[in-house]
Amino acid sequence: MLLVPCPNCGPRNAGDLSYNGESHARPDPKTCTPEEWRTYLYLRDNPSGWLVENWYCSSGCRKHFKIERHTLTGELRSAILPGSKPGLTKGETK
Amino acid sequence: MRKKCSSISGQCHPSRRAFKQGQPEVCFELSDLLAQGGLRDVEAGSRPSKVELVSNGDEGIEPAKCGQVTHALILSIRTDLVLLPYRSLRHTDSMGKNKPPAKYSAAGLLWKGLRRQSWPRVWREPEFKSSYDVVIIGGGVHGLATAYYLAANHGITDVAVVDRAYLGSGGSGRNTAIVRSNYLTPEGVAFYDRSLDLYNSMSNDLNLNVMFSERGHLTLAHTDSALRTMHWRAEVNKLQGINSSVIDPAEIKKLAPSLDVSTDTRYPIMGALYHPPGGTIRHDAVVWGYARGADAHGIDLFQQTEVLDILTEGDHGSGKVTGVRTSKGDISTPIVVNCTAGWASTISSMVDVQLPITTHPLQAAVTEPVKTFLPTVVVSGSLHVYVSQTDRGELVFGASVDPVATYNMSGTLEFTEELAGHVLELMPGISKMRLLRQWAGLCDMTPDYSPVMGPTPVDGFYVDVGWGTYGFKAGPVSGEQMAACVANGETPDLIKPFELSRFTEGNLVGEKGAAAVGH
Amino acid sequence: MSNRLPAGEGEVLDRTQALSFTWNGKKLVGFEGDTIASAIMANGHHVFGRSMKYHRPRGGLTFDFWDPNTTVQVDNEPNVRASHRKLKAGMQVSAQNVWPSLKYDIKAANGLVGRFLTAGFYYKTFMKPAALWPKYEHILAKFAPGGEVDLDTPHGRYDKRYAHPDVVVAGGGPAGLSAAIAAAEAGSSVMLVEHEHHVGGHLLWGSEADRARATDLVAAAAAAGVEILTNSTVTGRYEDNWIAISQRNHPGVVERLIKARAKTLVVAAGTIERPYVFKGNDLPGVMTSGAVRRLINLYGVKPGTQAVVLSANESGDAAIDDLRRAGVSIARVVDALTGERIVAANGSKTRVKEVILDDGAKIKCDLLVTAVGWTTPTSLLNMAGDRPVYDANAARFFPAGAPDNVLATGGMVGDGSIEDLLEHGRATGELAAGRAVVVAHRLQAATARATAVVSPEPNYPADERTPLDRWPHPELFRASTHGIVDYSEDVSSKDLYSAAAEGFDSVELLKRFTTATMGPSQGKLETVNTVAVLAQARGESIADVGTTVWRPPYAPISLGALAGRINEPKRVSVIQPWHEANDATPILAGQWVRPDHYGDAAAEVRNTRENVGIIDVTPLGKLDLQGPDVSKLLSLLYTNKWMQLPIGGVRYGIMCAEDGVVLDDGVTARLGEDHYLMTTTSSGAGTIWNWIEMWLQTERPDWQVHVMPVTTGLTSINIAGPKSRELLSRLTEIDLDPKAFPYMNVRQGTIAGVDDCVTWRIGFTGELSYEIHVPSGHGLATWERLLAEGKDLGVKPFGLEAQRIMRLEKGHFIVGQDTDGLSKAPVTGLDPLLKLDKDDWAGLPEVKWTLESGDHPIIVACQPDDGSIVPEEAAQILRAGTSEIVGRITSSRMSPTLDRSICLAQVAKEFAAAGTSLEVLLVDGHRITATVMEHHAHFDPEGERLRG
Amino acid sequence: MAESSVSITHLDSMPKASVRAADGTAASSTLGLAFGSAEQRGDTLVVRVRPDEWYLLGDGAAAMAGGLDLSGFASTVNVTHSRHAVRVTGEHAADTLAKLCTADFGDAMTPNGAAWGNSIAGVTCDIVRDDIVSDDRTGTRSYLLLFDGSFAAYFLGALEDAASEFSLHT
Repeated sequence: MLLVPCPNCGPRNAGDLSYNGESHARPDPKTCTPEEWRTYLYLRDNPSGWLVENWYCSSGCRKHFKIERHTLTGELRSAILPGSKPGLTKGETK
Repeated sequence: MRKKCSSISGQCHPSRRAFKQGQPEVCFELSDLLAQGGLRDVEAGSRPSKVELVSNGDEGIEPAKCGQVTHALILSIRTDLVLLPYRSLRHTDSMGKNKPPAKYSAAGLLWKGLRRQSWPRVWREPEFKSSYDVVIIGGGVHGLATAYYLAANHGITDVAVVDRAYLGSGGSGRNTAIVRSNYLTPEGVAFYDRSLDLYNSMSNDLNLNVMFSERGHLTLAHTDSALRTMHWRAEVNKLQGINSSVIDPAEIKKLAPSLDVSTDTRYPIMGALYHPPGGTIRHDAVVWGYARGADAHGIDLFQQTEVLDILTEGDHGSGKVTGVRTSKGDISTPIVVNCTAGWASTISSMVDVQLPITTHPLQAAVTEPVKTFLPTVVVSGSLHVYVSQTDRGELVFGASVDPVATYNMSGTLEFTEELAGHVLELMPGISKMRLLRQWAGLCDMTPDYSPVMGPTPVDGFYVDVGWGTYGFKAGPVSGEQMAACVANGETPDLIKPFELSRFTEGNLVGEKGAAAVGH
Repeated sequence: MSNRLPAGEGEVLDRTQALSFTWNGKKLVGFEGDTIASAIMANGHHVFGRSMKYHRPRGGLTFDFWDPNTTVQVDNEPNVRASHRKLKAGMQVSAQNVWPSLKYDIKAANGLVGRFLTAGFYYKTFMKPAALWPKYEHILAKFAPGGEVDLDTPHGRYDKRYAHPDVVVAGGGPAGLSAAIAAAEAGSSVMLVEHEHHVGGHLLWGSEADRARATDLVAAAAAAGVEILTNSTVTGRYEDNWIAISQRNHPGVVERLIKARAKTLVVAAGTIERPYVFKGNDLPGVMTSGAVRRLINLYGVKPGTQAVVLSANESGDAAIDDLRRAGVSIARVVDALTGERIVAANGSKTRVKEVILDDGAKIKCDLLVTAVGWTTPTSLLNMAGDRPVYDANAARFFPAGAPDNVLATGGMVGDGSIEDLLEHGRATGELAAGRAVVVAHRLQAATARATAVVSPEPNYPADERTPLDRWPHPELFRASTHGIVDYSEDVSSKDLYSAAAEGFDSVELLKRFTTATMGPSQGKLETVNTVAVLAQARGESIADVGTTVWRPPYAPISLGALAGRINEPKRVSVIQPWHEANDATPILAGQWVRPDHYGDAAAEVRNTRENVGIIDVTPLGKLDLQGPDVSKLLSLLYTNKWMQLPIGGVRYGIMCAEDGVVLDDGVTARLGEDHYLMTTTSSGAGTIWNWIEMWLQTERPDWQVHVMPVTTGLTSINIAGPKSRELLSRLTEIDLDPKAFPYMNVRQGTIAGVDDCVTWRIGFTGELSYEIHVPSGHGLATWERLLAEGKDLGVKPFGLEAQRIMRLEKGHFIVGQDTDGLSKAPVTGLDPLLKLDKDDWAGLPEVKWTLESGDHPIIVACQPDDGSIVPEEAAQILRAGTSEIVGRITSSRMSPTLDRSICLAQVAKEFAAAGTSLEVLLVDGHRITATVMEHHAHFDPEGERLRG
Repeated sequence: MAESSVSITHLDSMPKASVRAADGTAASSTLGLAFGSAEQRGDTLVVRVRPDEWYLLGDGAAAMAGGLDLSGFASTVNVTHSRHAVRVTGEHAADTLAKLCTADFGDAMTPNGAAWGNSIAGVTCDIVRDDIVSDDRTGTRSYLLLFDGSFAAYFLGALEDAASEFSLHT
């Protein structure tokens, strides 16, 4: 099982966290077009490579954070709490 | 291309077409045998004395005298002797430019065995050309079926199928080979039912036994809300003429005696959606059947050929396809069909088409073989498990997709743990069976549990992607419809609901309704 | 006839302990320490079963775990590996895959039919007529290999544990032992896992000096604190060195799964001796050199009387010595190193009889021993990403490309003397320990702990091990004849040739088409021979053909061990013991177990409508919200407005996901200036908590709101019915006067002597009702007080079913039942709650566009015109006279209050107007009509009762 | 502790308060501690269980919570009835938990005084290692587990089942 580096709790089994997938900026609901909103809702880059994604440390510190993960190799580059600078924690790499 | 085809797709039986096109048709009847009281009554050792078969070389077998009833020989795997009366053999010389494939039959098997001959290649190793009318990316069931039907139904044969590995190396060879049509929405039901029809006649259509086993399909309900969804599906199914109904635990026990239907379990079995036409099929055989069929029509199949880029002219995301760059060289083509799973987003991103897809592994596992005891396919949505037993005696398990998006197919321990726990909830008596092998395939999940099919904003770039966990079931009909879509230049009604544009238009397909209701 | 040798020095038998067992019903005796196979062999039996396809008799081939031919049924357990499983007294052992019996002669059939049953034959036949395939299939299924499952087998005790060792060593041969000792001496915590019953590997069946060395190594490992697990297998290596270990000898359990997060994995799996492919290679009496060495030295079994030995290496030479010592006469040594070869073996139905050499000589024998080389079982390394590379000089594959935290040692990586292997193992153990220190340091540094010491990271040790030699070995895969490549799948080299000729000429296609390597040993014996035969067939080198990747598990593991103890979390309220004592019928709702009813739901409804009823609604999700920005949060998540809710007020709201689909609903009360209590649906409690945290942390990090789930902390009891005010007034000082405490209000105070209770006046059932939330330590007492105090009022408990009936009578929809995964908020028909003039709320754009288009189904109440018919939930609503679906019944019940059937339905908008007649298709196929009602509420639409 | 290799005690009436406080608030600096650690203060065990949340456990919990300066962004909730507490103690306490929980119970990763959240037997728990130090200064392993009380019957059953291979005392 993948070890996910929670910036607070350290590397934890992925099964102890919740996965929230690819990050997308939310358009302004008052002004956006249907196409913009539905791009936000449905369309995904889904790269076979580096991906910035959201995790929630649901059984530990209960913080949402982002990690940068390579979707093919499983390699991790960084874990970031919202609002903090990138590169906070180096993940274990294979 | 936009060629119009005179035949209405799906109306013309492939074997009839084959006959018209001057290819040999071989069939043999076993009704005599049945009239004798079935296989069990055939006496061991009652071998006929006379065999009349003549080979025409590498092209398969040809009887000496067309139409003459010739008897018969033994085909046995052990002590049961099976008589195969061999009759009504007809042969017309092949005049077409495509060399027909070797005809597979029991008699052929006997002939080859007697002569100690080997079979010819199942498909050619074609020369790489620099130009094709259509290039299909992905040598799985979808890509190969699309190629086959382009040729068989529309006469379009200048087609290349390219695959980065070997044919059937992706989801086609990694799924758990379950077929069914008891979906929730009318559009889903109509679509998969056509697929089931094609599967039913496939062994004959493709002259390759795909071992379709119509063994019935049970979807268990463990909660009242799940039971409600089963009723919903059954009602929609029945209106579409699909054999599908909700049955109670006593009936379930009769169909699958290994299931624990007692009420004091953590996940009591409260009922099930029973779908008798559902079953299993030999997935590799489907791949090989379409590959062989496509090859016979002159379509070129390239394995170990990776697509590096798709060449276009005009603006990004809205231009026009001009060709494909592969690891074996460039191909110029006006039409590219993306029939991949696990690489759908990557391929589409080459022409800047963004898809509503995230890619997740779906894991499967198989046990050591034991004598058969599970006659039906059993699915439990709440417990995320489906199981069937192959004719070889192995239990084949699948689960729901892993929650974390990844292209890594290495598989997890947790999958096997959860699987075993849940299977033993359902069938407590099999704790001593052992897991032999686990593997994973990639599933392209869409927000509405339905595929993305048809044209895209890029002229000439078609997609047949987003197949989630149900791609194998849909292989034949997808190929048939995508072929029609490409050949006729307009999206057939059967796949109209699955166009990419539905996402920006907000017209999602209702399969999500069932998936999101209850647990 | 006994094959048992006199007691030998290295044997693992305790000859003082005789064990009786049966073999195919015949009573036999073995010794403590025997495997089942060695005991059967010692009793003079050579045939263990028949092959899968051709039903050829099969004898033991390797007499270790991977033996493809000695799989048996033991009592109710199928597929027991008789060459590995220790004999126990009383075992009933029988051969598998024999029909009608082990001795039945099917020579005619296999001779006659074999050539027709080429690989993949079934793809080419049985197509016509289609109707007959099921019959063929039925017959084919009778040939399924494997034993029989007894479906009444009780679920034995299996277990699991987690572990966090510094180093896991897979394989307890000399190199593995040496690595484990070195790592432990360097300070690592080490688990050494050995597949067989004893550590020591091939030293155990070696010379006296070898055995003495094994004893010393075991003592050193114990002294260094190595945790030694025998009869255990590392079955998998997953992401980030997540190691699965199947332990089969833990006391008290059948099998145990250990899940270890190893900082370094050392793979010392040794090598597996390869069988040789030639005509007759599957005759009983043909076996590997390792097989005879184990039989003679470990189990005191004489494998034959007259032997031919084909030897290409020291293992074959050692086998010759062993055979001589055991009194087996050596008819001929075929020295492969000098170019001598065998061509074929002939035999009777149960035994090899003669061997034909390439010079034409025919040598009589009853034992043919082959020592033709080694397969490197790189399975665990493959799982770590290793792709082995073939070395033609050494005639085997070697690992290549494993990650830094996976190290291989021993025979897997080269050859050498025992000293060489021990030295390589030692260096590997030290390297593993050194790397583990760094990994441990990183783990500690990344985990915030006050007490964690974070010093500078130690240097990551480089791999400076001296590689082992690779000794030259002749490439011996197949003789000039064809023979069996995959014993368990009955696939011959001829099958592989013809499959390749047909175009199945890549390893993967070949495997799939022929099923070679797909059987119970998963290619441990077969894969390399398969690749070699394919290379021959293609006229290429093995290196060009490549290899196949071994998938987990390394060895089969029982479903029981994978499942372990079955722990499925279950939640109950503190009142549950009372419910159980009072014959409540339970219903499972997610993780919660709740009372569905107490015998008669309709009576519970009537009593509640006439008198007063109480229901335990503890599972209702409850979130304590505090902070200055709670009202903003509520406005963002609910579709309606919240900025003006007064203290003491309660409001109902609907939440949507961003796609506008209804996510949850519930009421929220304002308890204080910055303090609210939110309720969610029972099943939505966890989702909504996460939903709120997601919004607060990622989208609105500047908002100040604290969320605390208090679902379990507050026992929730709804008191409903015309006499509910009277009942509650007997337990509280709170002013319940309708003017002081009107509908949709909340009060805090003491109830039944318990402080800090929250009471709100709401009405899901449509009755005057109070929902009290009591600190749950007092929940049961309060429930009992209510029943006792209200006896004269006729108070009775009611369950979920009665509540569902009453809410349906009132026309309240249930999220997930009356709505589904595509139901956007306008489907509820509650347009006044959808405030499009707010700046933002979750799902706003989609809801707005849906309302604008007007194109959506809608929930309506309807009543069948024949009130005695209750259409099933899920019954479809059709356009009259057609089969076009225009809606469906989402909820339906017989109303005890109205004494007629009532429903909620989702219908297309054109059918939503009051008075519309709907055509409903019942499950039995009949069509009935129903009429759309003006209000959602079938009962008291004006709400006089709940507002009273 | 020879007579008792592992014991499981359900502390169902232990008072518990949760304090949420943002960095820089008075409550935060009063309670202090590093995230992931615990400290006994008088009759109250103070646990910084999340970066912005403390548990106050024991008879003094209410008084301590009541005495906090909640100015700024800080709040308290009485969780006596929400969160149940179980103490697992003894030589095999860690072995018992290691059958049900992915955490590393070794001294390096979770020393005495460590506190963290983890799932145990499928139930989300907050775990505090507070070893019992007896007179002879021999620490006995002890873990305080806090979890949602609705799981109590199931959870205790799972714990006792796991402990049964050792010498269990309840």
